[in-house]
Amino acid sequence: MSKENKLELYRMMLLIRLFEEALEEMFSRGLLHGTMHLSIGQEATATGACLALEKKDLITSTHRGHGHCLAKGADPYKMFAELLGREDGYCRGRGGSMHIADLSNGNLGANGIVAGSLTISVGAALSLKMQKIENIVLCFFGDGAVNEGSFHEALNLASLWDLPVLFVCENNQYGMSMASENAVAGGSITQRAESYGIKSVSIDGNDVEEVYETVSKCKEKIKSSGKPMFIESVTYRYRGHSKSDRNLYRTSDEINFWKEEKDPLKRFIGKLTEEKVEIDELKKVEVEVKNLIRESVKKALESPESPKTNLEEDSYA
Amino acid sequence: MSKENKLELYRMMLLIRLFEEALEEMFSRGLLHGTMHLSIGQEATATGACLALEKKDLITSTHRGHGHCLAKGADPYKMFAELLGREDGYCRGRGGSMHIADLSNGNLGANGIVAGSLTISVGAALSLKMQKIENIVLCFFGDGAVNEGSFHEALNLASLWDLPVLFVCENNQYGMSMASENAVAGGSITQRAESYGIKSVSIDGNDVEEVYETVSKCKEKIKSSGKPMFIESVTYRYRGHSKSDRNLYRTSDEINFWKEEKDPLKRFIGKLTEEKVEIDELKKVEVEVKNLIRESVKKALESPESPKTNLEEDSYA
Amino acid sequence: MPEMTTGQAIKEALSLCLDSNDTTFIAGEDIGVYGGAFGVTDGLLEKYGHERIKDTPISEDVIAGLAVGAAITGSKPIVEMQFSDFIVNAMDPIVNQAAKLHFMYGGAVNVPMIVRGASGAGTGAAAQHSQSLESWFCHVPGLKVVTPSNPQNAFDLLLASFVDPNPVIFMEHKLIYKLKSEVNLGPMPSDSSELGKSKVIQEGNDITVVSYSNMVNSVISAAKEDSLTDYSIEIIDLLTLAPMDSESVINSVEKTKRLLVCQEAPASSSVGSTLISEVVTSRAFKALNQSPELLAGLHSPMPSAKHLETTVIPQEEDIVQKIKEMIENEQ
Amino acid sequence: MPEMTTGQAIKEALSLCLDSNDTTFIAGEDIGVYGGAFGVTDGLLEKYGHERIKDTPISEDVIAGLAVGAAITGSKPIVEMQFSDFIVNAMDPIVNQAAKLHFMYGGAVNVPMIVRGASGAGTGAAAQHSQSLESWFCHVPGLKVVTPSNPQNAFDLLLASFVDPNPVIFMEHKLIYKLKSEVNLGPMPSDSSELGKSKVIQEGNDITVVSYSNMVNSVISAAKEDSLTDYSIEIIDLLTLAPMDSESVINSVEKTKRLLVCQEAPASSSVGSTLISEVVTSRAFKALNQSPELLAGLHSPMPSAKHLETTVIPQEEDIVQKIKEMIENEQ
Ligand SMILES: Cc1ncc(C[n+]2csc(CCOP(=O)(O)OP(=O)(O)O)c2C)c(N)n1
Ligand SMILES: Cc1ncc(C[n+]2csc(CCOP(=O)(O)OP(=O)(O)O)c2C)c(N)n1
Ligand SMILES: [Mg+2]
Ligand SMILES: [Mg+2]
Repeated sequence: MSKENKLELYRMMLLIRLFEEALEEMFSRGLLHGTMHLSIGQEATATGACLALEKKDLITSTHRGHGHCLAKGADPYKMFAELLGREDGYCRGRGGSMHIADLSNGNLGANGIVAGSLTISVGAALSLKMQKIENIVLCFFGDGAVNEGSFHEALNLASLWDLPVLFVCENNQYGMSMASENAVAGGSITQRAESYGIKSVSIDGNDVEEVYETVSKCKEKIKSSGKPMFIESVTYRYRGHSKSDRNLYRTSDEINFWKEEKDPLKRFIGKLTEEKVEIDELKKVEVEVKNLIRESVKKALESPESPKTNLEEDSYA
Repeated sequence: MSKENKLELYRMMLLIRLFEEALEEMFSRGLLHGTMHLSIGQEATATGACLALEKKDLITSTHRGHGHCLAKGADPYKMFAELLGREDGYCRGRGGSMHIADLSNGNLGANGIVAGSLTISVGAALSLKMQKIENIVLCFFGDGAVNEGSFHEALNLASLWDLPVLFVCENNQYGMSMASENAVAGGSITQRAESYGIKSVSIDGNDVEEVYETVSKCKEKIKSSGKPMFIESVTYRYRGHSKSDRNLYRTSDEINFWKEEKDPLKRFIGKLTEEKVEIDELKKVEVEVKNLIRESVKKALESPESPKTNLEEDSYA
Repeated sequence: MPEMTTGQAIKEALSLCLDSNDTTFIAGEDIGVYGGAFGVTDGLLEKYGHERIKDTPISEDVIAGLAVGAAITGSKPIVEMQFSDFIVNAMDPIVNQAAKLHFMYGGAVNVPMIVRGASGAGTGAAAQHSQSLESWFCHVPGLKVVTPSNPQNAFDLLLASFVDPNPVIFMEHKLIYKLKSEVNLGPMPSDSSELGKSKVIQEGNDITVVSYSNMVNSVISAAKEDSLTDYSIEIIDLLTLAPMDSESVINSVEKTKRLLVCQEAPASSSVGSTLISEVVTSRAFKALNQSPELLAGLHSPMPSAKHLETTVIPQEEDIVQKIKEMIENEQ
Repeated sequence: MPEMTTGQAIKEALSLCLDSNDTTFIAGEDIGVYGGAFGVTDGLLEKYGHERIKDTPISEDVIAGLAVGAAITGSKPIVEMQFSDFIVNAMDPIVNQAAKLHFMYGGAVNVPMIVRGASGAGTGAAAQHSQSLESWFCHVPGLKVVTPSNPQNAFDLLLASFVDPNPVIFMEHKLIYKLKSEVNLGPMPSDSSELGKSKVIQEGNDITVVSYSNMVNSVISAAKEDSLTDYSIEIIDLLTLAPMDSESVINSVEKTKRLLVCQEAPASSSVGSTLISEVVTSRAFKALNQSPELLAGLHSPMPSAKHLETTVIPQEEDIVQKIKEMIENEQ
């Protein structure tokens, strides 16, 4: 991987981190209506996965989707605007945090329903196949989604029909308060995927390069074999599930362990420094990203509210 | 197994076969409203499984449930009456072929929804466990049900919570017109069950003794371990899926092969004869069963129609 | 014009859809070699092959979800729920996804898809295979709901649904499949303007009788009964339930001063209740010379026995009697 | 009497249910250590343990199916849909199983279970977390549907639902959870006769305003507005939607001659349309001195932005204005 490439991975992880920290701050200042789900700590998976894709590859995302969205190329300004209910928002204030889609960059949309995008990704992959478009659909979902009926039906069909889907399970070890090990009978998410005849691999989801390399390889394999594949990307969420979470289901030791020992950004900065990337270069990226966030927030706050159009008409195409 | 035991297995298989043949005839005479799903050819699974249970063990059944119902102890008269819409029918003419329940014998009911009884069986097993009743729930379903989301959610929970369910998949190799091998990605139903951490076994579902022995053993294991188990019972349906089936999805050679080489009744009669059970004894059973069917049909046809009560009131307990 | 059953007319429409758009496929259970549980897709597999006519495992959630994913990526899927009762297993993709994505994503995507299914009772299939669930979908903003009543309107409305850019729930009552008539197999329409239009089946001045789906056929027969020949009965077939053409009904009621609505589904939270509510909250309230009436299915699951099934569903004679009562009431 | 929020009142009722019946358990997502997404079950795990307070994986189909299986084998389950929107994933066990088994099996089984869920909008949770889907369940024979509006009736109605032998859909509007009032924590009732009874919140002679769930609270506030002090407004809270106490509304309308129904859900195939239909098809039709009105949510998915959300949901000022219009209209 070239240095530029690596700096791009760094830049994107940082962008996601700072984007969500900015959101947190806006929330605490009472600027945001509604809840939101932060992926702070999980940036490596979104970044590594999306940056390994081409623009025309598609993704489907989840309630915890800011990272996927940014990594697939979204404009942070339009995302902030969306969360603030502004006209320039991706959904003109109709979707909010859980429902940002960015079709121009191949993001078919976040989804508030756990496992809601799994069957959608299968349909999108069928479109690609029927239309002979040589791209793939990358479907993000959490460890909690693995126990929904939709997961089962989607994997079964994707495998039967040889559809170009890359299933990426972001196993952050909890579905809200439930530890994945208490929710997934049998204990292995990849073995479950294998039982549908889908090749599966489990990776360190906090190692952005490992994610990038694995997704790159899977993408090529899917294109050549025409068959779906499955990645379990093990990671960790630092923040509560959503804004109402008191974190009673886990220890602060556990959280701190991940923050200190396994943080994807820290680890990658360490690696880049080891590889003799100049501090200045990293600093330059940081300044650029901070500016981008600051400018985006400012512009979003100043942008006009989404007008009260005829919402009944807006409900139909 | 004692001879009496074996004769009981024989008697039950014959009862199921003749019951359904009688239904077929009634249908062709225009006496029945609605459709029905015949299990002719599959008698060994229902018989072996239910006769291995105690009366207080529970079963849940399917759209193809006449066999399960009879084997769990139902009165053929009341079943005929049900199909004819008579007051003495198990459901007073409200349920028909697909919805016969017989609580007094532990049959929680047939179900018109594919995989509809899987989650119900899990709940029933939880009742047993919470109420400290030492029985099991045997959940029948077809190979087609294996691809429904409910299957996934039910097996996951039964395994997580250590519930006393014996899942019995009657793999008659087709879900309506779809060959099981084209519907079950990965190709193995038992492997799928194993992926939830549920011990699974595949057996010859047309060998009534094998079914009986396997279910007996599983029942004991479930009682001692408290964990669910899974049996795939491979069998074959001779008749069309329902009355509208033209059998275009399979060859008559295939059907004839199963009828001639693998018929559960023929095979068991052969075995009993080998084991020197007297032809006369078998004949005696046959006469008894034929009489029972004849009398039951006659009585059912003569029994009063289910009265037009206030159906809106009947909708609530 | 060729004579054909509704089932065949739907098949002709499906063929036209498949011919007109390469990205169109049909997916569902037993729709291929089996030809569909009601024979509607019989022969399509031979004509279009496995790439376009896609048998699925028994898994309604992914059947519908598949359609959503295909629709937002430029395809025009048509999927089948073998009995519309099984749509209970596909409510998330239909209600939380298909219906909402266009609005929720600020107009960035369209979700042009059709979910077809066999609905209604009358065949003794009992409670889990006989429901008329169309009202649920009328309650969901973002969906269109269509219920044909005969071969011609089934053909026309399926094509209109196909060219509509929204998700359409297309409910085919089982008992209309075998109805036979001449059908004008017109070309693919250029837009979906046929959706949302009710049809006056018969003009009249004494009463407006509104219905939809197979119940329309009972109303038509009822109106021909000897005991009603003296009366001038206006019959309206709603055809599309969402959006509902209440305006035409309101106009009709202003003329006839009486309104009877007939449906197979139970009354509570239903199409019929909605129509009555829309009429009485409109200018037509003043025109009504008596209380409107709703003749609906009983609030009961569908029993299997024939004599009980007919107790639950309004029958021709019930309609006749109700019309008589209403007209004679105030004359 | 202790003062408490609706959330706490529901918890008290749940405790009483758990105390009164050993076979009762609560199952759902994050109801244990997390205490429920809205804190309703907070503390129950500590009190009753894992055998009775059962956290499930995210799998709504089996959560509801589990309840059905438990209910028909002598248990009294209470299960939670974290947001009632997720009930879309549990429609088969609720609609095809729970609602129908008693009837379908000829009365041989009862299905005493409660499905609770947080419904409604107002928190900016957007289209997939803000629906008011109660109308669907009113359309399904065999189900009862209950929608409390404050701490006291939430407590009372949950207990009544618990002793009812039928499956009950119990929809708790998110915005009522934090409403606070004194609550009379009465004992477990001996029967469920409280279900099916509406309540007159305020008597009046000029207009009958009917509502349910959180919208009742908007109506109560609206009626206190200065511009309405001259009018005598009768306010009715339906409380139970199935069976619906239309009779009381009909009596009220005979007195007031005017009917306004207010709800958050969209109008089509809804509770409000049904009520209006039931009133106008009754003897009260003659009493009405003007067309009844339905103030309902827009026919649109719920937007996330606050200013758009309030556009979709009828607001206090909309109710005030409508009441004024209706009363002044014909005076
Ligand atoms: C069908 C459905 N059930 C429940 C929820 C509520 N909910 C939202 S996110 C969540 C946890 C999801 O866990 P996981 O899939 O692991 O994703 P994570 O939040 O960890 O990213 C739950 C229970 C939902 N949105 N949709
Ligand atoms: C949810 C649902 N989907 C579809 C059907 C229609 N249907 C009834 S039986 C059947 C085939 C079931 O196959 P399988 O489970 O293998 O049982 P078998 O009929 O072979 O005994 C189908 C598709 C249904 N009843 N329920
Ligand atoms: Mg997770
Ligand atoms: Mg089968």
